[in-house]
Amino acid sequence: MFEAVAFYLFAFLTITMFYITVTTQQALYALTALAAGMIFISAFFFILGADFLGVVQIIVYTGAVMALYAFGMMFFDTTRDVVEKRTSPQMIFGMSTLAAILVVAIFVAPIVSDNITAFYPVVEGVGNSQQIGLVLFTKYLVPFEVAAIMLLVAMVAGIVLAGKKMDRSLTLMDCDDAETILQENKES
Amino acid sequence: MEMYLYIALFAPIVGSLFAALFGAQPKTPIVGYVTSALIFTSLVASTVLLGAVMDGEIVHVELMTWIAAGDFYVPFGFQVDQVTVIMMMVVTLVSTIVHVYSIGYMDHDKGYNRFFSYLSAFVFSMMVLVMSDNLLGLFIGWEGVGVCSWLLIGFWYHKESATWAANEAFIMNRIADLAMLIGIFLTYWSMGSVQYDVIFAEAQYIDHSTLVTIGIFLFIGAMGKSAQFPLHTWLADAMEGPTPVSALIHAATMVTAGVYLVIRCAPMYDLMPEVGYFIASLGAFVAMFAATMALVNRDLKRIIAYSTLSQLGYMFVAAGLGAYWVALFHLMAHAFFKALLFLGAGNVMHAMDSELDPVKMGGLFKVMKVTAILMIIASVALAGIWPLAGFFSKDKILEVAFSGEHYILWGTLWVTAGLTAFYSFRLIMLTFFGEERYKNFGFHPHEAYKYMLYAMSPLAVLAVIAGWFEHQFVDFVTQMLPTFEFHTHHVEMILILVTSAIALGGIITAIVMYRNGPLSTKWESQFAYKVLINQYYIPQIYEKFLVQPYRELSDIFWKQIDMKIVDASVDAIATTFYNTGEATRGMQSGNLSTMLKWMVAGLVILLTLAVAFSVGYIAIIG
Amino acid sequence: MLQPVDISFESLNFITLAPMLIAVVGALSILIIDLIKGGLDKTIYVMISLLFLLLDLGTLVDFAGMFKENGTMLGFFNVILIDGIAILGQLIIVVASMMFLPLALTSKRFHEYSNPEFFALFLFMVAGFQFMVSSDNLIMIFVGLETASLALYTLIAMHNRSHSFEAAVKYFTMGALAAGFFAFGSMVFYALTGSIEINQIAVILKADDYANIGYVLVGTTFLLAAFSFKLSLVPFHTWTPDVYEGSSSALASYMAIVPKIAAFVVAMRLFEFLVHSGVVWLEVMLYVIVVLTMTLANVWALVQSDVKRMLAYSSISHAGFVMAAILIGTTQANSALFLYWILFSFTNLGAFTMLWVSRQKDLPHGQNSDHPFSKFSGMVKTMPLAATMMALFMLSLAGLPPFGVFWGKVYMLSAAVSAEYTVLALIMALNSAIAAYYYLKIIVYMFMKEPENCGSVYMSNASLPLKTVIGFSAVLTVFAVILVNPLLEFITPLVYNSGF
Amino acid sequence: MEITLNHYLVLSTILFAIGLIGVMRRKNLLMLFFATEILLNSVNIGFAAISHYYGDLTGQMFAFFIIAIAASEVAVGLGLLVLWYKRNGSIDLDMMSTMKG
Amino acid sequence: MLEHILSILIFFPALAALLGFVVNKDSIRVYGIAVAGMEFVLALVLWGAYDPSIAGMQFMERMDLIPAFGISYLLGIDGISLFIIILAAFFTFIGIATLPNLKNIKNLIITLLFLQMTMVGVFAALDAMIFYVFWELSLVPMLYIIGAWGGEKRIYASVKFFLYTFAGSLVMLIGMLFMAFFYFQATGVWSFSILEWYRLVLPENIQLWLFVAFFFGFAIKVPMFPFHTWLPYAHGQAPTIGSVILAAILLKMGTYAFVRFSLPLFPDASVYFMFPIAILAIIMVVYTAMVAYAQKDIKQVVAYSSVSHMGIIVLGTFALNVEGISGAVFLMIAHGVVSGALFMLVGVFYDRRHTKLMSDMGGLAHIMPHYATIFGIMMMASVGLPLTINFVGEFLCLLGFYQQSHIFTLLAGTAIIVGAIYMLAAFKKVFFGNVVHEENKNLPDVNKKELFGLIPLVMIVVWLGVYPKPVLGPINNSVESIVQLMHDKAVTQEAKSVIPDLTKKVVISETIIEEVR
Repeated sequence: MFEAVAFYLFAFLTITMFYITVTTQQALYALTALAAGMIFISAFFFILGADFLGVVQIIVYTGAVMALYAFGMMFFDTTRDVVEKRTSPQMIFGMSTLAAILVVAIFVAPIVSDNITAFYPVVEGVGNSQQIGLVLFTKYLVPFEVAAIMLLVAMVAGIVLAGKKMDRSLTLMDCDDAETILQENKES
Repeated sequence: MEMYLYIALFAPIVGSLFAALFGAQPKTPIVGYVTSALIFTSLVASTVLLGAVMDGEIVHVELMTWIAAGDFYVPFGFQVDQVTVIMMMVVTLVSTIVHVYSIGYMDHDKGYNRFFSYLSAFVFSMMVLVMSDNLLGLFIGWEGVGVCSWLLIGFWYHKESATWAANEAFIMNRIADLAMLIGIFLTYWSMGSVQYDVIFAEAQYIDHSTLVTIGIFLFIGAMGKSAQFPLHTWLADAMEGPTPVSALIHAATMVTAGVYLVIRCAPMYDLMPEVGYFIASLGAFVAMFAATMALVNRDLKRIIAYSTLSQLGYMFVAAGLGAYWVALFHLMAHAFFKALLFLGAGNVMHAMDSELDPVKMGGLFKVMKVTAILMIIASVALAGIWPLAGFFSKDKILEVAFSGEHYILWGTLWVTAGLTAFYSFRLIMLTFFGEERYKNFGFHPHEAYKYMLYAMSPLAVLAVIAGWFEHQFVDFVTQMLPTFEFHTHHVEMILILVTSAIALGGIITAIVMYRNGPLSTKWESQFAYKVLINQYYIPQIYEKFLVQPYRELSDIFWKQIDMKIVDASVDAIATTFYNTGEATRGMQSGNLSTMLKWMVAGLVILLTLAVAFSVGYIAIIG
Repeated sequence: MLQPVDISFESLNFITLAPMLIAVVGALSILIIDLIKGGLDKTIYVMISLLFLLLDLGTLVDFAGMFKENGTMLGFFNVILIDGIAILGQLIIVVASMMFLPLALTSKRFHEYSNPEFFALFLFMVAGFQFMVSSDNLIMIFVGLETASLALYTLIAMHNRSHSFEAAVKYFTMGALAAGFFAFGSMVFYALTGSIEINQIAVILKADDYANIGYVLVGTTFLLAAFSFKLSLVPFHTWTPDVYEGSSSALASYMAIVPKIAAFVVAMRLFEFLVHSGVVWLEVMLYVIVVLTMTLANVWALVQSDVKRMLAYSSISHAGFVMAAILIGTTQANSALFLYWILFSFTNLGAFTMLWVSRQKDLPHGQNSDHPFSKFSGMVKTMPLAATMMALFMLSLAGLPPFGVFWGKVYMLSAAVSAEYTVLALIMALNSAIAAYYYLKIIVYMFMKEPENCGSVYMSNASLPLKTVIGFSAVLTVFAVILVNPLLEFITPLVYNSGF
Repeated sequence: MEITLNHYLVLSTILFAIGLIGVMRRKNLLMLFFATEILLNSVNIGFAAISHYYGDLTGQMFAFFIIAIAASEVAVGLGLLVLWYKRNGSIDLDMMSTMKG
Repeated sequence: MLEHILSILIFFPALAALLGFVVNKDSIRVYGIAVAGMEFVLALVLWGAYDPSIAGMQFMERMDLIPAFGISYLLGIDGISLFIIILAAFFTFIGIATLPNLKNIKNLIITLLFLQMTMVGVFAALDAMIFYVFWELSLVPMLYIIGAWGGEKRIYASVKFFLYTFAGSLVMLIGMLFMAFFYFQATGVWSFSILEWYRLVLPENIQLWLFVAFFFGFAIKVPMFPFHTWLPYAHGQAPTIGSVILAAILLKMGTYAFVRFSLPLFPDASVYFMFPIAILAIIMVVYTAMVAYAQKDIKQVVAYSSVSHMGIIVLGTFALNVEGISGAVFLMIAHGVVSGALFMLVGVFYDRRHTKLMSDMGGLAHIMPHYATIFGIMMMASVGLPLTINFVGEFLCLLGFYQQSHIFTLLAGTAIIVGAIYMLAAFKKVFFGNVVHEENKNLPDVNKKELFGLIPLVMIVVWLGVYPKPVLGPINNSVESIVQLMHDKAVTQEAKSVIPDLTKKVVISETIIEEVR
């Protein structure tokens, strides 16, 4: 019973929050709603016993991602109302609703299968993080490392793209200017 | 003897090629002499061959393979037998005379060399036609004479009418040639060969209906060459060519090729009398039909051309009724007097600056005595007055018709004989006698060169005496051709008298009617006159219902169907693709929002189909 | 309590990871070199990258040999799966990457090549793609894909002009949406089978006899949408022309080959068993998508006025053509896919490099895009050899024998014919005819019109390495017929032994 | 009233649909990125739920990697945005259609 | 050398073309003439070495190219292809020799040499894929020739030409792949060798489909009605040399392919489609002849006349007996010579006055008598005068088809009438009458260079018209073996009865014939 109440409550909250996120005119509202939605999602994770995931969700999303977005918002000066040209909202909502209805129509049916076995079963009595750690560093070691590389890529990319070097484009300069710039870079 | 055969055959082409060497140059007198000499050589060789054949030797040679594919095999084979040698004699003799005559006639023409080249080429083609030992070889000559005729009719190619007539002649002949080809095809596929000896031997064993079909198709071929109705219009128009050409090609030789074909295929036509009767009927009809057109015409050469047409009709009557030797006999006699008549007309034209309307002449007898006499001889011969050549041959044809109890044919021919005499002497009277009307038009006629007249004289002699050798002729050719049983001995004299009477009657009527020059123009408004002068409106009908529709249809085919339907539909496919591209490139608006919407739309479409499918699937599987 | 984990080092099959690691190490070393000594010339980075890729290639070739003996190799708890198509995929990725690198050595300066990060990211990207193709684990595929994609977005943007930013943002945003699709699709399959390994999924689905058809289809739909985006199939293709136009020609040529082959390999793993499972829907959908992609892309290419954009649409069309192989699903078809892509890559490289060497920094007055058709007017009169080369590549792309792409096309059509997809084969063939029109268009401009500029513009960016690349591509394109047999003999067993 | 896996899947779907609305509707790029976060998060719920109901950790792993991917995407995406903004002074995506056709 | 003479014939011009890039612009003409001349001599050597008594393939060469897919470099010629190869070499030679002064002549000559490679390749190839390669490759040089040296609408014309034929041959390619697949099914190995395919007996329904697929490729190339509309444009816009080669050689690829592929591979389908194709052929003959009559441009007349004559060739091919097919093959040569010559003749006037409209001509016989004479001879050959080359072919075609259908032959036979109509009408407009245009009054007659090209053609026209045996003999031998093969392979009773049995001659059919399941 508790589970049901919690589910519906958080479901309602998440849906509302996310709905606000995608509809509000205020960027700040959107950001706040998104952050709230993320937190409510982490609640689901806790309900579902994925404690580690819940923590990560709060830290990464509500902490890091939101901070990044907040920074971005300040940078882009979008704290004021965002004026967006509306183009056929009916179509947008229609399509999304249709997609949702279609998928829901399928998803209301229970999955019938005798063949589902847990390949990495949850072991009772062991902490979630511990189990995750074990799987992560055995089975998913390689993806984990690749994810590390991915984050490195993202970091390098972020630095390169937002960095100062991109301010002056060698592509658009004629050759002489480009050489000078390169010279300067070399000296610095 | 083979050598003589080759000489007879190839001498003309050598002459032609020799002349062609000088083709583009102005007059080179030697060309005329050389070609004439070579044709004469051919004549001599033919005479030698005649002697050989008279001795009973049939010369047959095979020069080389021509076409061999699958089972089809045709060589260049030549054969000189009784019929051939008669034809060769006629052809080479008339050609020689015409060549010599042309040296004078074409004297001032800048196409002198070209003319002789064409003329000799024609003789060669004609020789191939008559000498070939198979149908396809005959077809070579057949087409060859067609081309030479085209070249010669259109000799004065700056004249629109001449080129038009040339093309008309060629195309009309082609129509008939198609039928002839079909006949040849059928011959091959039913008898396995196109060699005369094979097919004549085989003919009696094959299906009769097939044989009849072959006969009809070959005869249609003959109709074209011999200008039988309804393919006759080209002959009158062909008079646009130089007169020697008319004499040689359109009177003496080429046009008789059709008759020759029927005579040559006598063994086949003998097996199908129904076709023969059709040939005879058509011949009789054309004889009458052409003669009526000749009655009123006001063009010297056209009158003679219609007369030729009419006489060809006679020949076909004979050939169709199985009297092949009679047909051949008339062919020969006709060649002599008709060539003579044409050459005479040529002299008149020469004298009158190419004027052809006899109404504008009159009284020329005074200035052109020899020509006039020659032409009168020819006309008398044509009219069939004893003892000239025409009498013997024509009379025999009437006899043949009567003997076969084809009284309608006989009657037609009998009337035609009168008409023939009438228009011949109408021509003579208008041209040579009566008032000297030419003075009103400022002409200064003069007699032709002497040697032209000398050249014509052998023809005159032959026109007179040819008929006297009837018996020898019969004996000679019936060695090969079937003899004809006459059943008319009891009425023979009566027939002769009746025929001669109407001929004489025609002559006298003409003389009386035209003794004072042309008739008054009053009757020109009469219906009969209009029909006749307009050649029964047949050229107009052809123009209106064949030529024009063809032209218009061609235009429609090109502009409406080819361009607007066939081509446009191809282009339409291309433009459809292109336009689809133009119309839908807006999908790529460059706006990110739109792009994302497209992605979601794609997803939704896929989902819809997926769900629809799974619902359907579950409904079916349960 | 958890059991202690006991893993022998051998069971990890470390070797399976070697090629990707080499690339990663290469990338890292470039970053480190840059740290130690900045301002080095681009040539050194090009060469370092080349060397590492060469090493990478060497390992792969070694692999190919090992594979012939051992068959499929698993490594790292079965996350890494090296089978024939993985090897082929990696080989194509690495070789195409190696051919891309010399294109950095232009005579003019372009922004990206002056940054060592470019090369590092490039190598990371290669590693990402390599990871992507050599696994049947959806997580691994996803992570590899994202690594590569994120790097690629950056590489596009690093060209550093307005168009390239626009291209990168568009690509990125749509990529994020596609990532969502991928994740959702994976989730559905996970829900269905409790596994995220494709082989496992296949086994379980088969055991269930596809009882939850609705779930299967929804999952397939999402994955199909995600891969359609990567493979630029209609209607998920909209990014392609813009991104190609925005990025440098060199990178465009790269994008036309490498990300797609990686996606093809994964698509082959994913959809092949579904197509063969008797799920008619997928077959029909793929059929429709393939036909639409080929035809519409061609139709749009017809109306383009910029050569590069035209080539972008043409590459969409080619992708659609090749996608047919996955629909057909026979060994021959799958071999044809690789053969086609290998042969296509040479020609494609040549064509884009021709554009690359004629890239001007300042557009002349009245010219709106980098490579409008009119730029090539009368090229044969000013630069006959270059024009001939360009014509050669175009004819090859059009599928004219005996040039490279033709053989791929023939083999693919033959596969279609042999699997009795007659109508599909006809549509494929006729699409080649439509395509010929726009390829001819540039030939028409080059050979049949009068020149509008002096010829120097066509070589404004040329350098020896670029010319070498062009010459190399041209030679391979012309003499492709010699390559076909060795390639087929190499590809077919690999594909066959991988079970495709 | 038991909460089954289907409930979670439906919830996940609804959230995904909301994310789609955002993706299609937003013209401000930053806010568009929010929507993509929603997409990925909705999937995470699904994974966690499946993981829970099947007693299998794989789902959680997937969710974990999705979070990592989402984070990386934010970094790159913001980097691109910064670049675009510096050049154009706007992050309205309607401004961004210089290439089309 | 003789073992590889076909390869030499194919690749010598291509190699020479590559080297030609180096040759100086001013010397390129002589270089071109020399190369084409050598090629022609080589072709004559080929003829000399050819043994006319053997019906099968000679000078076979084989090299595996893609054994995994059954593609090999397989060459060989028989009587059917031999003469077209010689003709190709000959026309390239005189074509280059008589080239007028055009811009960019270097490119033109190099292109022509490449074209020569493809032409020889098509007729020498015995592997379907190699055949296809050359077949398609031949489009490219022609595209360039029309597009770069053509008239006003040259680009439209050249692209249309290319795309149309390209589209058609792609359908043919599908057919080839099917054929290879059936061969694979029957034998377990891939092969594209035509000779191997000959051994395959296919069920009738499969034959029908494959026949249709091949038909598209061939019919567009021929071009058969209603796929012919690219031709008038191509001819109308192409420079003289382009038209000459297009008409003389390239069109023959289509009809040659019918003989090489369609007939022996699908005998039952050939019988099945005989009458539909005959109807198309008759439409081609009559309809296009009428369209030709309506033309105002002399070159279009000749172009449409080509279509008309190709109709006869198609008809002869589908006579399915030795007479018809031999005639068709012979007519290919004949039409090549004659239409090539006619296009050259049109070019002669065009070079002088830069117009092809007949209204701009008239009375030319006065000014250019030699020109008129040669034109006249060629025209007469074109209308099928006996003792000219065309007659032999046309006669045999019609003769052959007469066995199959009387009425159709009669209809097709109208070719000799309608052909005469448009040709004579055109000749009259061009040469007869008085000279009405002042500009025409001082035109020079054909010069030596042009005569160099035209005189040999006239000689061939007459020589082969009078004595076709040297050419017809080998053709006949090879055709007989094909017909016998068709008879042996035919599945249905109907086909067996339609295709004659020539068991007196021992042919390829000795080899094992395998059944497809």
